[in-house]
Amino acid sequence: MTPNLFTRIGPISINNPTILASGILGISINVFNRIYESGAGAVVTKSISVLPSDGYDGPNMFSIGDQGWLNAIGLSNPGVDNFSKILKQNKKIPIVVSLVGSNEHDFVNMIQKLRNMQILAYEINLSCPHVEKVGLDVGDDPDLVYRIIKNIDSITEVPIIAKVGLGSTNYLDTVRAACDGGADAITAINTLRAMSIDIETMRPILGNKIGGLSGKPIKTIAVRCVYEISSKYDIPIIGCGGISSWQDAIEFILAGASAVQIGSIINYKWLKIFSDINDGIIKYMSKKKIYSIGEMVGISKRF
Amino acid sequence: MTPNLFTRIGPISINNPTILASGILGISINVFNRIYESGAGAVVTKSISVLPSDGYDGPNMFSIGDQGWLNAIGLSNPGVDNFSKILKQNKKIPIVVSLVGSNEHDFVNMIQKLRNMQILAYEINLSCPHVEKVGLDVGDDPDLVYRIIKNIDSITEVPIIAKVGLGSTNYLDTVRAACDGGADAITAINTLRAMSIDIETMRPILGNKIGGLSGKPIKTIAVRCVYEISSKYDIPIIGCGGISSWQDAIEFILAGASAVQIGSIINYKWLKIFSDINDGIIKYMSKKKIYSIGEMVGISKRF
Amino acid sequence: MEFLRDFNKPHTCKIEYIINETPTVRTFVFSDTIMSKSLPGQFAMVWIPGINELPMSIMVSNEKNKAAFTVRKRGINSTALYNLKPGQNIGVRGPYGNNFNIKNGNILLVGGGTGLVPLMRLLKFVTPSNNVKLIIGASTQNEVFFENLAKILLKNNVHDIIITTIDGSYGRKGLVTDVVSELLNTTKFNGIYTCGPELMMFHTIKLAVSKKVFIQASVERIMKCGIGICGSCSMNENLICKDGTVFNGNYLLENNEFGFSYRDKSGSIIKYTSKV
Amino acid sequence: MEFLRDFNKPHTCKIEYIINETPTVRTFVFSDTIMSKSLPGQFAMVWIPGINELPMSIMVSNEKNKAAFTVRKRGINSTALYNLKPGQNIGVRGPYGNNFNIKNGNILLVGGGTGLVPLMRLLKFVTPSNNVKLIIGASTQNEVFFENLAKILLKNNVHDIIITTIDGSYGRKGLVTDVVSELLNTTKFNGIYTCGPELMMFHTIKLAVSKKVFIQASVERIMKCGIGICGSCSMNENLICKDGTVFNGNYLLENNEFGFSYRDKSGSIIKYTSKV
Ligand SMILES: Cc1cc2nc3c(=O)[nH]c(=O)nc-3n(C[C@H](O)[C@H](O)[C@H](O)COP(=O)(O)OP(=O)(O)OC[C@H]3O[C@@H](n4cnc5c(N)ncnc54)[C@H](O)[C@@H]3O)c2cc1C
Ligand SMILES: Cc1cc2nc3c(=O)[nH]c(=O)nc-3n(C[C@H](O)[C@H](O)[C@H](O)COP(=O)(O)OP(=O)(O)OC[C@H]3O[C@@H](n4cnc5c(N)ncnc54)[C@H](O)[C@@H]3O)c2cc1C
Ligand SMILES: Cc1cc2nc3c(=O)[nH]c(=O)nc-3n(C[C@H](O)[C@H](O)[C@H](O)COP(=O)(O)O)c2cc1C
Ligand SMILES: Cc1cc2nc3c(=O)[nH]c(=O)nc-3n(C[C@H](O)[C@H](O)[C@H](O)COP(=O)(O)O)c2cc1C
Ligand code: FES
Ligand code: FES
Repeated sequence: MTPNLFTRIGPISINNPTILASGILGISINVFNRIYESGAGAVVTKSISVLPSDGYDGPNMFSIGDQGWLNAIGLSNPGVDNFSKILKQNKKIPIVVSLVGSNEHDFVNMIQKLRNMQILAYEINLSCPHVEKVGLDVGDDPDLVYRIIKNIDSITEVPIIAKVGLGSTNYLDTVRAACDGGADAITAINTLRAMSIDIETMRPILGNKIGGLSGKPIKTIAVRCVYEISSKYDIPIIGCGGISSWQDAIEFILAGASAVQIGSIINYKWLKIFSDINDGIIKYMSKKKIYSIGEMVGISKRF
Repeated sequence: MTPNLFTRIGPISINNPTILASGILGISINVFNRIYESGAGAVVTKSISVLPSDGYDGPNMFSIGDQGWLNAIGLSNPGVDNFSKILKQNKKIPIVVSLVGSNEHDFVNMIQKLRNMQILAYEINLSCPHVEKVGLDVGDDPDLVYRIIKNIDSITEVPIIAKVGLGSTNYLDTVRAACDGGADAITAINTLRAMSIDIETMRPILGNKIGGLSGKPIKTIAVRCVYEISSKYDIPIIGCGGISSWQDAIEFILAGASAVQIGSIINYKWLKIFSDINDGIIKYMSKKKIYSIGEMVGISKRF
Repeated sequence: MEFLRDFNKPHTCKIEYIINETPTVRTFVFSDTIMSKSLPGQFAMVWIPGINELPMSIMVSNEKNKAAFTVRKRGINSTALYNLKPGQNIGVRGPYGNNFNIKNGNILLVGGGTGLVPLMRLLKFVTPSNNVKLIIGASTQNEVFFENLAKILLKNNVHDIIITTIDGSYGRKGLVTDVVSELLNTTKFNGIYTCGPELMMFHTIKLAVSKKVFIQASVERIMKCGIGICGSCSMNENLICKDGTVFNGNYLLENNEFGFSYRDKSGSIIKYTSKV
Repeated sequence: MEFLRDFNKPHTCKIEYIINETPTVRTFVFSDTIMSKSLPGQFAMVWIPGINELPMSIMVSNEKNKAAFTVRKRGINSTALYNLKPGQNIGVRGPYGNNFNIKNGNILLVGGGTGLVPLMRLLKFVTPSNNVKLIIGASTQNEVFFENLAKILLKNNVHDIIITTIDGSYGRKGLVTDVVSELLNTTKFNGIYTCGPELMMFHTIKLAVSKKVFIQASVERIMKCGIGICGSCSMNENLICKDGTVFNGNYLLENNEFGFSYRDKSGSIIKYTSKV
């Protein structure tokens, strides 16, 4: 028997557990294809909203050192109508469409416009930490989360992933609301609210002043969330946050993730990161005599 | 005019804005003295509880790289009775006594035992993220926070600092409850709940599995919290989290902090960090023609 | 400790002096060892505090350890940059992107407007054995700039500087592509380098490729991160900030977005309206 | 890539083999280049997965790139370590702490129990010109260990190994300090190095200091972090993990905690009950 990278995230099956995270390089179908050919098991689109949005003024993203990043792109995206034209071209790529909105109507509206397209799953962004009335502002309201997921579930057969982050309520309540509403999986976590001030000009650097922290600095927090969710609820999890190597990917899987999303590290390691992680996982599995990703998921909880 | 490091945190005055953070080296009066002589403006003790506590089994602390640390000491401390004997020896050091407890009675009880000692302020730990029924479990309950601070305020003239962190409610509500209860200042933030799993043994590394993330990785989150608190409330703030240089200290001051606490970086830079930061601040002030710390506090909010 | 600087974090620099190039174009000079060493075609992300951050080609300075940006005022952001005074701060991160591959022998540079900036840096890297022809395109006489600078930079080279203006008020009347077309018939070029309005580049490339001449163009797209993360600069499968900005002409001609469409700030695809 | 390892994060190693030293003491050998190069007096934090983490002096191994820990079973933690089998994992971080300053000429080593561990590593660092006397203290015959190892490590040195047991079942009857006292009268030592029970060290130091002989001791305190952060190892103004574990004897005698009190896991001060 040889180890196999195939993984199942509830109803979603992919050939390997590395997924491009939302908002990373994610608006062009040709870029998605390139990333898929580089080895990603699936790709998630930039979060799409009902109307197009230009996002915030810059600086939109910069490094804080040690492979940590701040960003406040402001959910710029072409809007669902333009995006559906892009998506129509998809033939073969396992694309997860990330959606962002303020209430159940926004999501229902968008999903109706995306009918009959080649979509692996929807990822509902309940966690962008720096745009008002969407993202975390929604995630922080478990009742609203329940209504949104329930409504989406009632109009589509496409699997639903709820993406959670750390906001101003207990994110585990958001997870529960999503589960109750019918979510098929959870992605954890999004960026964490953060800021930097330039001491020379004495100003906040990001155009939006406050943004989201991603990359290495958030890894141990993200691992903790995956572990907590998988200890408390019986729902498949996609780990995300600061993954930069195959070792990190394994750590998330041992914590309880069935797959992982890769974001900011792409700046350093570029698209090779997907095959690097997959190769590393295979070697680890061989050494440990583990033959499927499923066997590894959540092993650390035994101890 | 020459720049001056003196700073006022509400009713608390100290000669320079660098303070030893709670839980760092903080149980021996002779160690406090050494840190004070190394240049700290004040020191905060390890959080003291009603009864002595051995804390958790190890590993209690380790590095996650890039000057980030996980710890789960478990609030080990000699208890208020033993600690009051240690504290009695204090003659000249500006000591802030950190207290941890589950309800108003615990705090009142401890403060009664610490009467007539040389204490600069009490810091109420509402934010340790990995011990049950104290710390964040208290901080996450704004009504309880209000009662605790109110009760303490009614029995002592010593200034009260509430130390907040990011838990499972909106920490800004905790700040408001502390302000309403009569707190004189806020320390923000404590460590963030996090974990690491060793992929070789497949086990969580910390004895307590989950612990607190400190050091560089949390800096941008802490700056954000200081900025948010100072934008929303009119209460002096002590910034804490990932400060490792004078530039970092300035960043917190520009965000709204009147002083800063120094924790994990002591492992790398040892006790020289206090005078290093103070020297750097003085040079910066000279260059910018700023003569008092007070002038700098919160400048970034103008933009 | 400049070498320890984080290339990906805005580094604050003071504007030292300003050169008025035309009524709408100014050059801002600042000291920065790292930027001063950037290669032709590379760009920086320039933070205009309180306003926005814009990608800018890194302009040469004739002083050591200095670099510059040459800015045309267009929208509010570039206008805010244009209006900065000496002593004010900008933040720079980078340099980013790849660079032109300068061939030996006869080379032709074709630039329009601020697209001339990377070509001026390229002139700093030519060797005395390069025979250089430079075409500067502008709409009208007082929008022509860098002519003198180019002369100085080319003082050790056999060279020819050709100006074209659309209204004929200075140099030749017409488009740069008219000149390119003629030159391609008379001279055998070892390399052509172009930067400027996309349709100008597109046309120039078509001319060069039809003659099988090596040509590179520096492509512009909306850039929000500059570091291959946000995707705002995507053009088909390419991320201009990471794969570019410099591409070979024949590769660009195979691309069904270059010359035809670009993405606005929301990422929506916008077709170029002018005819090519 | 071992050199890139984070010294402050537990690094997993497999126990390769185990040596039974006495009925309650075992040595666990593992491969680790970094630990194998540690200096005498340095310690590691040893993670016993699922149990706890303990400070342990780093024991020598006679094989290259290997190191060891020599453990006496005491409480549940050390007993769990004692009971590990070959092939099982431990995590190690470090090495931490300063080291003995080995003088030339006549040196005396005074060790009790697992306090002998840093002294065995010290023997690896003596030069052939060192004339070495080693006193091994134990309660009874079958608690004596490292005698043969010491002989091997000292094969190139003029040396003398003296065993004392409290019950007189092996070697001399009595305490190590009796021997120290005698030797100080007959021999002029250039340096004395001691590690073992605190009161044994305290007494030895008093003897040496009264004769103005250079002496160093390696001090033990509860250690939770090992890296100068948690404060659990404080002894007056010192943090043993960071300022020590090795201190000069005269410095220790000025300290009103050394030899008199220590802190338990809660940080409460506990007085030593035995008389010195
Ligand atoms: C790699 C790169 C290098 C660049 N180098 C330079 C440089 O050296 N100097 C410089 O001045 N600019 C340069 N730019 C363009 C610059 O980044 C801005 O796009 C430009 O300054 C307009 O910004 P704005 O926000 O003020 O205008 P916007 O508000 O974006 O637009 C205002 C008006 O200007 C038009 N406009 C915007 N961008 C362009 C453009 N590139 N060409 C023609 N019209 C445009 C818009 O269509 C609109 O009508 C570069 C861009 C890239 C991607
Ligand atoms: C720098 C340093 C180096 C050390 N090196 C070694 C070593 O090489 N080998 C080794 O076996 N231990 C060594 N120790 C001691 C070790 O870390 C543990 O303290 C010891 O193994 C007991 O741990 P426990 O948790 O099992 O016992 P505990 O549960 O802490 O205690 C159980 C019983 O043992 C007694 N006890 C605990 N520690 C000691 C001690 N140090 N001396 C005498 N009695 C004690 C307690 O008083 C108690 O009665 C070292 C300690 C330090 C600080
Ligand atoms: C520039 C940028 C844009 C992002 N945009 C989105 C988005 O539109 N929707 C979303 O759910 N997450 C978005 N994220 C969050 C990422 O998907 C991911 O959750 C986060 O960056 C943590 O992963 P990382 O540390 O691997 O980057 C964005 C992150 C970055 C850095
Ligand atoms: C080992 C350790 C122990 C700590 N113990 C306490 C404590 O007892 N009480 C408390 O309020 N904070 C405690 N903290 C949190 C610190 O005071 C500080 O808020 C945190 O470490 C962030 O600062 P830093 O990044 O500079 O370390 C502890 C932190 C560490 C690393
Ligand atoms: S500008 Fe963000 S990917 Fe190119
Ligand atoms: S063991 Fe933590 S300070 Fe020494």
